Amino acid sequence: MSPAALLLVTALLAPLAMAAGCLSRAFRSRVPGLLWLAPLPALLAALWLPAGTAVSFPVPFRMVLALDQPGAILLGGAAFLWSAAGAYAASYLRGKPGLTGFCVWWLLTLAGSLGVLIVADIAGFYLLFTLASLSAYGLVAHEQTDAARRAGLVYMVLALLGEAFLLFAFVMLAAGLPDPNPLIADAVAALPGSPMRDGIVALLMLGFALKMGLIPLHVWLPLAHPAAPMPASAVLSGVLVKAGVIGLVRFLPFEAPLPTWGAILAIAGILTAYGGAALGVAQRRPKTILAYSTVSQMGLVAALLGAGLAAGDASAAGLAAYYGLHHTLVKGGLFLAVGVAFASGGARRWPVLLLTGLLALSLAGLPLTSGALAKLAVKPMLGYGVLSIAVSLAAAGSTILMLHFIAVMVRETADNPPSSAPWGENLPFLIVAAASLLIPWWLYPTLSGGALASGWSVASLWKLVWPMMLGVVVFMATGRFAGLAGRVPEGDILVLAERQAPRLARLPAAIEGLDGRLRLWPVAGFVLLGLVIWLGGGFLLAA
Amino acid sequence: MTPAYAATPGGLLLVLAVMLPAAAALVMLVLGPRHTRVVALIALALGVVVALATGLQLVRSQAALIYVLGNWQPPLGVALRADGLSVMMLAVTAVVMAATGLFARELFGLDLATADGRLATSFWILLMGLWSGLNLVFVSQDLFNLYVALELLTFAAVPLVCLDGRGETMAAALRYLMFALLGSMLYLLGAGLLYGAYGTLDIRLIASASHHGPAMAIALALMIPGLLAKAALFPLHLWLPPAHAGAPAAASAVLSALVIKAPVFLILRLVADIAPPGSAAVAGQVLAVLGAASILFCSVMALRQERLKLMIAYSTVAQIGYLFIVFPLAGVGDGTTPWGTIAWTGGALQLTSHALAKAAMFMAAGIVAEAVGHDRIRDLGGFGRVLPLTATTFGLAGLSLMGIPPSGGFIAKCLLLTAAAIGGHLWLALTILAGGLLAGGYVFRVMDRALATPAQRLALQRPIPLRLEIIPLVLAVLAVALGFLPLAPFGLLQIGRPDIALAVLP
Amino acid sequence: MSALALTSASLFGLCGAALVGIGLFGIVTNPDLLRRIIGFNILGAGIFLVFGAVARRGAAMGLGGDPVPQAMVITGIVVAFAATALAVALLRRLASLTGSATFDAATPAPPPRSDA
Amino acid sequence: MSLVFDIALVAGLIALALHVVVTRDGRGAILGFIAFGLLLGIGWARLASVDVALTEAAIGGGLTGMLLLRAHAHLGREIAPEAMARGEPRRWLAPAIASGLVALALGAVVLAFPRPAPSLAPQAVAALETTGLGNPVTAVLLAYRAIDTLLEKIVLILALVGVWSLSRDAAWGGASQLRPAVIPEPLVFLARVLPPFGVLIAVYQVWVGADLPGGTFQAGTILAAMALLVMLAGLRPAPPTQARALRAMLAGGPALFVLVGFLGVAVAQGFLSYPEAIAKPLIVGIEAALTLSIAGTLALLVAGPPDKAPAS
Repeated sequence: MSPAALLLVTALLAPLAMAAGCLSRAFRSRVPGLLWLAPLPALLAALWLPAGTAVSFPVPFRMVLALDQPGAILLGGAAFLWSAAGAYAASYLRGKPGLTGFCVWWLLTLAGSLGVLIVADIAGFYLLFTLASLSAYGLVAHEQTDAARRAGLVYMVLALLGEAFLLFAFVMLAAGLPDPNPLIADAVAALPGSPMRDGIVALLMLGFALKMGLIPLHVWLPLAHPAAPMPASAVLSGVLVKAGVIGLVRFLPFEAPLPTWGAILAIAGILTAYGGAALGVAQRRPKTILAYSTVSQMGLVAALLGAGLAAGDASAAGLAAYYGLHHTLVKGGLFLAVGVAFASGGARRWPVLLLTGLLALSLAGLPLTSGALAKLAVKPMLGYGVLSIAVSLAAAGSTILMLHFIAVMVRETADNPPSSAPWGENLPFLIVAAASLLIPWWLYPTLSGGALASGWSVASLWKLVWPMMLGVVVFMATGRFAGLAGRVPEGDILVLAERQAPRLARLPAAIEGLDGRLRLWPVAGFVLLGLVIWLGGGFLLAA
Repeated sequence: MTPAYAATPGGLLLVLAVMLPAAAALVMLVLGPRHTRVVALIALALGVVVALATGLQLVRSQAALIYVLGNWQPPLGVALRADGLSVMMLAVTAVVMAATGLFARELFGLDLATADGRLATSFWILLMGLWSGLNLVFVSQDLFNLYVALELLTFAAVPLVCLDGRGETMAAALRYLMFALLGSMLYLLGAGLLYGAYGTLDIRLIASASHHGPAMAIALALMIPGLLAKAALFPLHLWLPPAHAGAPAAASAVLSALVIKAPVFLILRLVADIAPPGSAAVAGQVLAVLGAASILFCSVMALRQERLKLMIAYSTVAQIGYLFIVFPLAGVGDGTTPWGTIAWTGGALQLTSHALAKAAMFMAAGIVAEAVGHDRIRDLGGFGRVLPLTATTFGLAGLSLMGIPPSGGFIAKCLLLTAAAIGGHLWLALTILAGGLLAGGYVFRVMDRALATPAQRLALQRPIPLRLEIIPLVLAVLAVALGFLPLAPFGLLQIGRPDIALAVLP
Repeated sequence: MSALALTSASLFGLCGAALVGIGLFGIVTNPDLLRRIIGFNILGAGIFLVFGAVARRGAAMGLGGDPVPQAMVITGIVVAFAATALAVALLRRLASLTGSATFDAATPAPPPRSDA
Repeated sequence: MSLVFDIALVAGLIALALHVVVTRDGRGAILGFIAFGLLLGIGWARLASVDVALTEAAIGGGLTGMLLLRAHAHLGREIAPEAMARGEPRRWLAPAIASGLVALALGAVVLAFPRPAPSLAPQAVAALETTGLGNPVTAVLLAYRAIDTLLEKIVLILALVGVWSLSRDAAWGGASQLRPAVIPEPLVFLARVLPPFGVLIAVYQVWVGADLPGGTFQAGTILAAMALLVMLAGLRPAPPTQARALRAMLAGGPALFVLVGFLGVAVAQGFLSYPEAIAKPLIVGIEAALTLSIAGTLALLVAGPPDKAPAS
């Protein structure tokens, strides 16, 4: 096995090996301090390995790993955030109960979420996707509060639903091919000609949209992300939703345009971008606002991919990954920032809030930040029509949401006692923040195809600035949405659905009642005779 | 006339598979309680060797094993025959039996005062009876001989249900006995009609008959529901939940993992081997409808159970449903040979992985009940912290039931779904998916309790030795390891099948 | 002889069919468990009579009937007796333990007690 | 003439069965059932199946009747009258229609059986000489389909183990209490007089069973009835179930059967085949051992679970 292949395999196996190591008592006590090491092989792989590196596992493990450009971009960002958040977690959770369990779930989620970015065969993808989804439950429900338990339940139900969508889609994808476990690329190449094409695409979109949190499948996200401990929220919101992005990137046939499906995805994305922002400004907890911001941002990625699918433009994949990288680092940084800011007071508070504000506005596309680069890079893909304007307006929404977030942060931290977060938390936060501001510059030329200088033109800047100004004006004009905050419960439409729950709960109760009747002897005996007669009639008719 | 059966090398292994446990039961009866366990363990070891040898012989000869008892050719005599599917069933049975035996040895060993008592001694003898009956069901070719095999199963299984001697389990056992008897009677009646029409009860001889009258239709219409009653498929599952939930853990494991598979296996024989194509198609449709209803209905019921063992028992009824939706998926009755299809393989894998996972789960539940003193799911918060291995067992077995990769259950579900997608059976595909979701729900309910950190640590009523916890864990790991099998039809399952399929065709 | 034997065989076959119906009806509807057990025996008698009719129809070679189904009936009668004995023993134990002879009202068993 | 008799017999059987199923009187139903069993024995004789007729009369009427009567008395003692008299309305119409339909379908099939009827009688007779037997039913039971008989013996033993397992933990291994509180004089008289004849008849049955109707099951049933009579009359207590000799007797028949079966692998043509020269002695020997086992098993099945603690 070549060194490159070995590194790729290590990227997947290292966290799993660490999780297995937790069986040993001696290792268990040291594992929290080592969490930051687990994603490093993946980070190295993302940095050093050329796109196209591939490795097949020996029989009976059917799995093929391969690195390509979008995968490498997302892998690098994700591994970086995992590492920083791991270091943060070691400090944040020190001495709290259930730490070992948390570490095991952390490592398993890590392995799954990174593996999904580099796996190339369908069964392997489903395996790692499932690993990430199910293990993340341990992170969501870790706090064991009522809210965490409810979030965990909702998360689990919807995650399993998403799994079901995907499983059926994958099975139909693979059904027409000779190899029972084809490479994703081969299966997708055959997709446009498949008789079950529309069903497959619909199920794929449903499954991955659930993971990305597109409205109305987003209900779990604003519950689950804030419920987790701070570092876990960072990776859930920063990395795990990208499993949906990479899913769409890998499984949608960008080579062959599907205008209808592209349009559907784009519209769903735009609506999500607006909806996420609108619902977010009605929230008052910083983590929940960030979660809604994730919903909104994933809507933009979906719109981008939808545009690419409609046009049959394969470069959408790389651009979506680039936008995803930006979001990974910024959103991860913001969640860490919330933790650090809550622990900072006095003189330490303002530098932290300033950096937080910068990150927040980067998400809205503040010039010179990664957000600006990301938005500039994707502009050509969106064209210059309605979609482009719609996305720009979404940036206005982001601005409003982020201003709301900053305002809430300032208010919430106002009474902090003068203190400072430990360096174990400050340092990861600073590193992520710095990386989020710097790394996108480095990748911009390869992805956008244009030189960095093209981003400096007045026209480009104007494109970025007018939505932000619009957002600022609206924010000012409506008085900071003071009246709105708290109006919409976390999980919005889920709460409405839950009000209908008693009605829904009647079905299982009815089933239980029916079961009780069926299990009465005279009824069961009669049913048996009925079956005899039914089958006898059927056989006689068939003969 | 050339004889229908020619004995093959290794055919005597089939006799051994049936007679060894039966002989062991006799020896136990004579030697008395003090030696029962030793005899049982020796028989278990020998039985596993026989199953292994049978498998090797089958693979080596690539043909079905045949034995003609007393050298009396059917129709006058009785023949034993083991094709790929039978051998797979023999092997699964041996594995689960061996694990159950070891588990029971440890479980009964917890309490030295009762290790040689009524419960343990009866358990061992009945277990041997069960094993003999199961093996006979899988290899016999004669419908009346199969009736005797079914009765062996019933008479061994019913007392197992009420071994703990409480009134509720007596009621459960009585209900089980009566419904199972009703099933056997219908089966026997059908067999009588077949004899009247064909003058033989040999499966192959009946299958090779060219003309089928109304006797065949009515006989099948009696036998299949009769067997369904024994398999506890919805809506005939009245007896199963209390019976399997009330039995001692080791007994529940065998009952749920193996015993209800025997009638399913016979239904398969009837529908796929004997029934004329038209009837087979009708039966396939009806069975699939019932199977799908079973999956959905009983999964919801499992979700609503308060007690762990009842939940697992309802899950058994739900999982049995998957075996019945195989019929239309494999194209039984539409004139093609189903043996090579992925649905067929998926069904076999579902059967195997469910047997392993369910046995592991019942044993795990037994450990929990033994350790905590109850099995109310609500009050089990944090059992994962005091019984980490058992919680792991439960989780791994749960993966297989839910069909989450990597596990045998996942591959089975994948194959069935693929068959449904290719065959255009959308409603079956949706049922499979919904069943997986609901299974996720009830497994999750328990795992949530296992992982919980209650304020007060769960109190153990008695220490649980590691050896006890290891056995179900091994079974659960096996169920997961099945997930590494290739996603393709097994060659093994086709051994000895095509000739019968041809005989059925006009 | 043969025509008469056939008629007689059919007659007992029909009697068997009727007994099967009566037995099934008793089993399904009778709430008294002991009576239900009797129903099983009537069902069994009907089934065996069908076998007997089949055997009688197969009379040949100087035999009054086909010996194979006759042998099956003997085996079946013994098994049916064993079933009756087991059912009766269970019923008696159930009555001693719970003071009632019914199982439909019984709710699922409460959790087993390891100390019992 | 004989057809008229048959019709009357069938009508009687159906009427009795209906009475047994619908009557409200529990004890009356059992007595009706015993009468039904005896009548059925005559029916079997009319079907030219003397072997079955003997078995049916002995087991179907006799032993089952005894079992049911004892159970009825026991339930009467254990169950409060108000628990018995639950006057729930019984839904009977739909089950009646369903049962009727099943019976009709069965009747139609019985009438539509193919002619000429398929029969194994010629083959059974043709193969008789290799077994040295004269009674084809015995040949089926102990040679052609010996596996059924052997496993059915295992079924009986499992049933017995199951019945024993229903005892209280303390009584396990002990003996059943069969002796009623008051023993009627005639019963004692019968118990003194009948057993020698019973044993004689049983031995005769086994002996002739090889060639004439009769055989191990019938003989076993008669022996079981004699043993029960003796125990019921209080002349002898039931043996403790843990007694080694008793268990050896119960397991002896099938064990010998299995041994001879495997002997066939070595010296004849496989499992459960007999060397032609000594086939008949082997079969009669197995029958003798089986008769004892069956007698013991049936008697103990009627006796029920042990309820006296074992002596040791």
